[in-house]
Amino acid sequence: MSRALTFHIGAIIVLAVLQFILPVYHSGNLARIMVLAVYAMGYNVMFGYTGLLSLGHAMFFAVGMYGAGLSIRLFDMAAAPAFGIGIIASILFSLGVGLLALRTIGVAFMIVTLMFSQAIYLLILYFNPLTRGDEGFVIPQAVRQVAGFDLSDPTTRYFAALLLFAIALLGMVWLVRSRTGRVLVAIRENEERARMLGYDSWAHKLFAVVLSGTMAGAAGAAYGLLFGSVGASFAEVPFSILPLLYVLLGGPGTVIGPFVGTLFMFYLRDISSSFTDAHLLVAGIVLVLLTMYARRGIMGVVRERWAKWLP
Amino acid sequence: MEFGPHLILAILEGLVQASVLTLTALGLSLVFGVMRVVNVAHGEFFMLGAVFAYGVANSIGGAPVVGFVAALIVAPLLVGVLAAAADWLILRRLDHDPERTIVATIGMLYVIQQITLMTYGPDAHPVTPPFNQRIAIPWFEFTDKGLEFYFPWGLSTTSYKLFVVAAAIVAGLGVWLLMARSRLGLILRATQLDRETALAFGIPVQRVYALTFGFGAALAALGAVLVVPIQQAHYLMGGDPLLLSFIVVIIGGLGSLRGTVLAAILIGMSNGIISVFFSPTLAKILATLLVAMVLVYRPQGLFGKKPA
Amino acid sequence: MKPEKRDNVIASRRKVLKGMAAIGAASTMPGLVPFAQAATDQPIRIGFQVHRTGIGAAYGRWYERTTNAVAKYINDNGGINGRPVEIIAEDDGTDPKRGAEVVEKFATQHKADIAFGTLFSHVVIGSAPRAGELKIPYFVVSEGHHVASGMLNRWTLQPGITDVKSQVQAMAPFVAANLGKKVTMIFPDFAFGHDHRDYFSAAIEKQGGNVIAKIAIPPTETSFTKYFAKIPRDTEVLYHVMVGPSVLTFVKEMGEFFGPSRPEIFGFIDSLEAVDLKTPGLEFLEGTYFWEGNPRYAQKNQTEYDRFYRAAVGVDDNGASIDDPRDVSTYAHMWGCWETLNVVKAGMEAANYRGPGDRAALIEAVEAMTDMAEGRDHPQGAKIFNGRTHQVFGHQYISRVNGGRLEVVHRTSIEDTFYPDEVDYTKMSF
Amino acid sequence: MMLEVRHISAGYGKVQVLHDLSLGVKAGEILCLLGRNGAGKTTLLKTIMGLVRARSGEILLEGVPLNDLPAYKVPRQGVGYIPQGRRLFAELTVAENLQVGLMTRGQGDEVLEHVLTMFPRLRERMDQRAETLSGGEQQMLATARALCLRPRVLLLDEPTEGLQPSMIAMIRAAVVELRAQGVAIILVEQRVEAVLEVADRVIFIENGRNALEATPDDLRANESLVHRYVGV
Amino acid sequence: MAAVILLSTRGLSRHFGGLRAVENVDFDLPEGEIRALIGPNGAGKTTFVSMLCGRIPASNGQITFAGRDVTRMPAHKRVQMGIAYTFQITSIFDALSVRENVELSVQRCLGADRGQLAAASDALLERVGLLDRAEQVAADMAYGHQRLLEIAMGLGQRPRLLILDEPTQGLSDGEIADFIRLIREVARDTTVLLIEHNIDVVMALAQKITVMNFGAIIAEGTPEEIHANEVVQAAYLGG
Repeated sequence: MSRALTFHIGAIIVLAVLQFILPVYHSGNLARIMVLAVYAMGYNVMFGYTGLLSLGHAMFFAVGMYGAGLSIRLFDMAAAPAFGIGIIASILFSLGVGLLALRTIGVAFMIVTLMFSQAIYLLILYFNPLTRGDEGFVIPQAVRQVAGFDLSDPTTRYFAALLLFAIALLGMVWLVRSRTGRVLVAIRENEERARMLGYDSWAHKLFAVVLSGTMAGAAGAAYGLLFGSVGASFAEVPFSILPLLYVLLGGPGTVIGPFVGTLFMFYLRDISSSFTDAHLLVAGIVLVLLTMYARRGIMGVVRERWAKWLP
Repeated sequence: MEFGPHLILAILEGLVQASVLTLTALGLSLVFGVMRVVNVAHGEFFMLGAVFAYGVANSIGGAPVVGFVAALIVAPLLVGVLAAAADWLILRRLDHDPERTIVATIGMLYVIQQITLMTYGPDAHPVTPPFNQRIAIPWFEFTDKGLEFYFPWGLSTTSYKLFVVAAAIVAGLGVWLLMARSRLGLILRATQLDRETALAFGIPVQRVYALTFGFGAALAALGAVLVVPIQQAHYLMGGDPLLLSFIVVIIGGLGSLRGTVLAAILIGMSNGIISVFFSPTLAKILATLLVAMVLVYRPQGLFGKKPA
Repeated sequence: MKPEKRDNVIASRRKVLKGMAAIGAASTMPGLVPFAQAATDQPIRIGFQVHRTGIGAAYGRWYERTTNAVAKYINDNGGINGRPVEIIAEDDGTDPKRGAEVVEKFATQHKADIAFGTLFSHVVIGSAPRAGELKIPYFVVSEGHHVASGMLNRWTLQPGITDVKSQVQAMAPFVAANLGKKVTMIFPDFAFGHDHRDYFSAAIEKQGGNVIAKIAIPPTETSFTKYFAKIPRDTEVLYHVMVGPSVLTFVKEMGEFFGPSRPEIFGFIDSLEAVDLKTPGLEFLEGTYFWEGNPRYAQKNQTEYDRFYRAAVGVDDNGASIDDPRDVSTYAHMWGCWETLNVVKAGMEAANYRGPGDRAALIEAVEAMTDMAEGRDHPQGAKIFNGRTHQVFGHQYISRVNGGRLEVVHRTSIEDTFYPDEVDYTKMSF
Repeated sequence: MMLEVRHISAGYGKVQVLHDLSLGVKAGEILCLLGRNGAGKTTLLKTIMGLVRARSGEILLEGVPLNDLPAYKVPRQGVGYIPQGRRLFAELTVAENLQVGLMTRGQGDEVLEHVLTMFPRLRERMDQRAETLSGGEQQMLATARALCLRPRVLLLDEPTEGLQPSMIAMIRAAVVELRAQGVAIILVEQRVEAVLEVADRVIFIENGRNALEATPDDLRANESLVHRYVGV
Repeated sequence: MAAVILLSTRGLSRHFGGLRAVENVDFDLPEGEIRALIGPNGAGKTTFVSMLCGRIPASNGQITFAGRDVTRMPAHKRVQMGIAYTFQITSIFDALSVRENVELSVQRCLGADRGQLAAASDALLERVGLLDRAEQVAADMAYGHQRLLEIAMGLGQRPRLLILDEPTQGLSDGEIADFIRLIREVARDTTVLLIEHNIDVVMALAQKITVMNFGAIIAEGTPEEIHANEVVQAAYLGG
């Protein structure tokens, strides 16, 4: 087993053990952080590995969340198939977005994703008889059961979040070492060159968008099922900025970085909120400083200085 | 309301919106054109303009017109200086790299918004308009006696709204004169066309950038000062102008001032007119999707010319 | 007379601030507050979910002021079961995501006894599931119909403020009888507005009237004249309700639109909450009507309780802050915080509440409540609580603008606000 | 020496293009730089202009260091630059392009007049956009624009590239006239023959280093030199 | 063997706005040959080979490779068919190590088996003399070494046709000698199309030379024929 694999499996084991050690408040937070980290990891597939900067990732999260939530609300589905519908919806939707948005590059790509995301947000508001618009809706506790496990139970929830997180994390370790993962990095570094090495850069970028969108959608569906509420605020522009912030802070193009970034930002806000309301000020300053002085993020620096083997 | 007066009213309202939007979008367009960067904090500079206008008008007191005129001068100036400083301290150090600039300006957006909340507070505050007479507009109908004029219910505007339109036209002309006729305009255009050659001819490009960034922000602030007597200054008011300016700049063709003005009028007017016929939320959805599709299929904008 | 009163209030306000700061340490400062007979001297910890930032911030500021005032009031009167009340405020950013996190934080980190105070309905809906799972009583002050609709859970209650459905339906008889039967409605295009649309349409039809146009305005809209143009010519009554930072623009443009010839206008004070009626451009409102949850202006027949409550929160006879007469309060809503905490106090005392272990008993005690008498604890008026739906019902006020002040012209009966139960939370398990 | 380059090293990012390169040019002298593509000639001119930062070494204009100045101040000292590919402000008119040159050192209309007498064709095209000019006219404009700042030193980067012979002759005449006026000129060229006609001295550059200095007569006498360093 | 035509173009043209960068070019390249393409700056050489490998689409005309019409085929498919291209301006993956660069070029043929990849890349690096720099970040290397890496990446694709755009630019004399040796070796099983300014290199390698000027082919022949050709001399010296 390689060092990289050992490290990431170790991280998952540590997280599993933490559930039994941490006070309930922090293990609750950690469950949330793991789900959000899957969202950020998905973002990292596009931004960190493939070099595609999206400003509208909340749309994927929301499609997953509403895909699952509406199946329950409108069609009385059970949690597991609803989760499946959320994922299928994310795959189809990200495929559509990819096919259109990838016709553009750079700043235009950023704005196209932003606009699509805004359209999704407005659609949720527009179809308020179905979605209950801005208020959103509750997924009743009774429905949130999978194979006899009650997802609203803190321990079950923690391990459900951990399961999703572990799949995503190990999947990423596998991906970045695979042929495809290396081509994604090649596209980020020099798309023209990658194309002239015979790689279909369009297909690879489309794959990155679909994978990224699906991971975000899975995170969204899981979030709804684990925490019981579905709302339009998950489709708003600021929620698209979060994964960017998480990934930039944690280290773009590193597997564990998005988790580290999510953890840091979450606690930065949580701790700062006890003495100031200005957590957005903190987030803003962090964003500016990161772009100015630390483009590699925390794990990027760790990799550069101490652990070159980190994927 | 009958169709005719309704349309006239929608057009009048659209004009006011288009006027403010033109100024705001011109600022964004100028910054994009000259510097090739997208300023996501543009809406916050708009908001700052409104908040400063409230601050100035409020601290001066006296007749509303005095406070308003002072705000008209001071607020854009202050905002411009702030923005130029932000460019100098932050964006310059990023080499104005387009993608990093976007991320940094997102950060600036949060910082500005939060500081405003902490100092100015969460409430919306109005600025008293210097004058505000209601002007009823007559309409006609054909009766047995021939053409007759009457004043339909609700068909009106106010003197201040007309002033906003006039002021925006004057300011727009001013920007055009500045760009087309002045030395400074020449410097801006030369920098826009070829940054390196401009540098080789003694143009201090970094300072020009700071100036442009400041000027762009000041234009947004000017739009905001004009609009606060109609709307109020509120710390979250920057979102819509940003999104609309984005739409306008993209439809008009990135960096093209003429396209920007055309698109601002189109979007401002249609915003008023479409909502006569459709659900306004639906209209917004369509507008957003239109922008995305324009970028996908016609990246040079509707009015932009095709790159060679 | 007045100046002295003012001085008093300022003095007491100072005491509030000092008191608030000191409450944590109150038990170690004997003599300051008489918490003599308490079984434990630990304070009752009230997690206060407050909109300090985001679109709800203007409301949140006044909710916080009222909450601090009621905490002082309770503490000055011996606390709850002899224990002082401590308010632990956390900003939720008017954001459902953060709202849920804040409730978790109250339950597991701050070890708060209850969570309390939320206004915006999407935050309530985002937070309530977590409150239910964490089994922490969640007292909301949001006037949304989501509690009584059965969407939430047994741990979520709204015992301090009447919900929108009640408010709206109670208005219809007055509107139909006094203003007209052909109504055009203007409302924000989101859930709150849709509640107005649906419940008022139904109620006015019962009165023989009808809604001839429903004009929805998208959230974040900043210019409104184009929507007014859709008001049909034969409208007898314009019914308006608007929220958000643009409310003043909304009302001003309404005035500019109608000019000298307006229909009857009936609005929810939400459209003018925290806005000074004397703002230039609002003169046209003279003679129009407003629903008020609690009359902003001290009325001629002001009750002793309202006088007391006003002074405690620091609001003058015009509904503005005593410190700054231009700072108009959200008077029609914020009293909900005052009354809710008093209900909590009554519930805790009835349940002989000692700590988190008695949370279910607290819920049951509140569910058992029915009549709440007008008094210092309930300055807005008497209430009837429905334990099955977790929703309280109370009097509603209709005021007319007269000389730039709102004068109450009608006070509905509590029965006017009743509607059939849609849920029975007491049948749900804890 | 009017302009002196001493032990300059420079490059882009992590790639170093110039290695310890030195040269000088006197007033009233034409110095030609020859070398293969990618040898570093254009980079050298850009480094003199401050557009590429020198990592070590000095650039002196009449003994005063230039390389500490921000790039925009270099032309203000009287260094004119005609970049490769002309780099006109395509959407500006001829007049505006010239105006940019005049602004650099605050020159007035008499300088413009003088420049226009050298290139009378431009006078007829003053309100035309630069991108609509023919190739030769564009090169005239690029030259005229640089002359508008009344340079003491003029840097020309492949001015005859893609031009027809009559135009080349005209550019050459202008360069010779400037030499007569005492301007120090550095000319980068590919066409050896063009070089031999006007150069006072020739320096070959190879891989960013000085390779050889020679006079035109040396080169005429020894064609293999040209062959070796230019590769034709 | 020389009779099999690997690549040919008919009427191939490319216009940029009004500029005719390449105009009506008919070109045949037999399998196994080393062909040099020379001509002054701006003659259209790079545009021409860019159309061959699909980096830019042709405005007009036809390209046939290994018997198939590839005119409309996307670049990556042509590369998969065996056309490898090395860029005129060094184009490598700056932030990756030298080995990763080469691995990317060989993994398309080999798949992602780590051991095989490493072996194949090391062999290639050995061949171009960069093995001792395998762990270095590509952008940190000297320009000459980057050019060699570029060539290694071209070879890593095991092409049938290797297009080299000014490969010796920036190389020292010693490196050029190594390069010539390398290409001779490669040419045993690969057809080579070489854009080159260094006449020594051209003379040393090319079996035939094609000369372009103003977007058209003005001469084609053996090195000796071209050396003697007055038209070519005129084009170069600009008479």
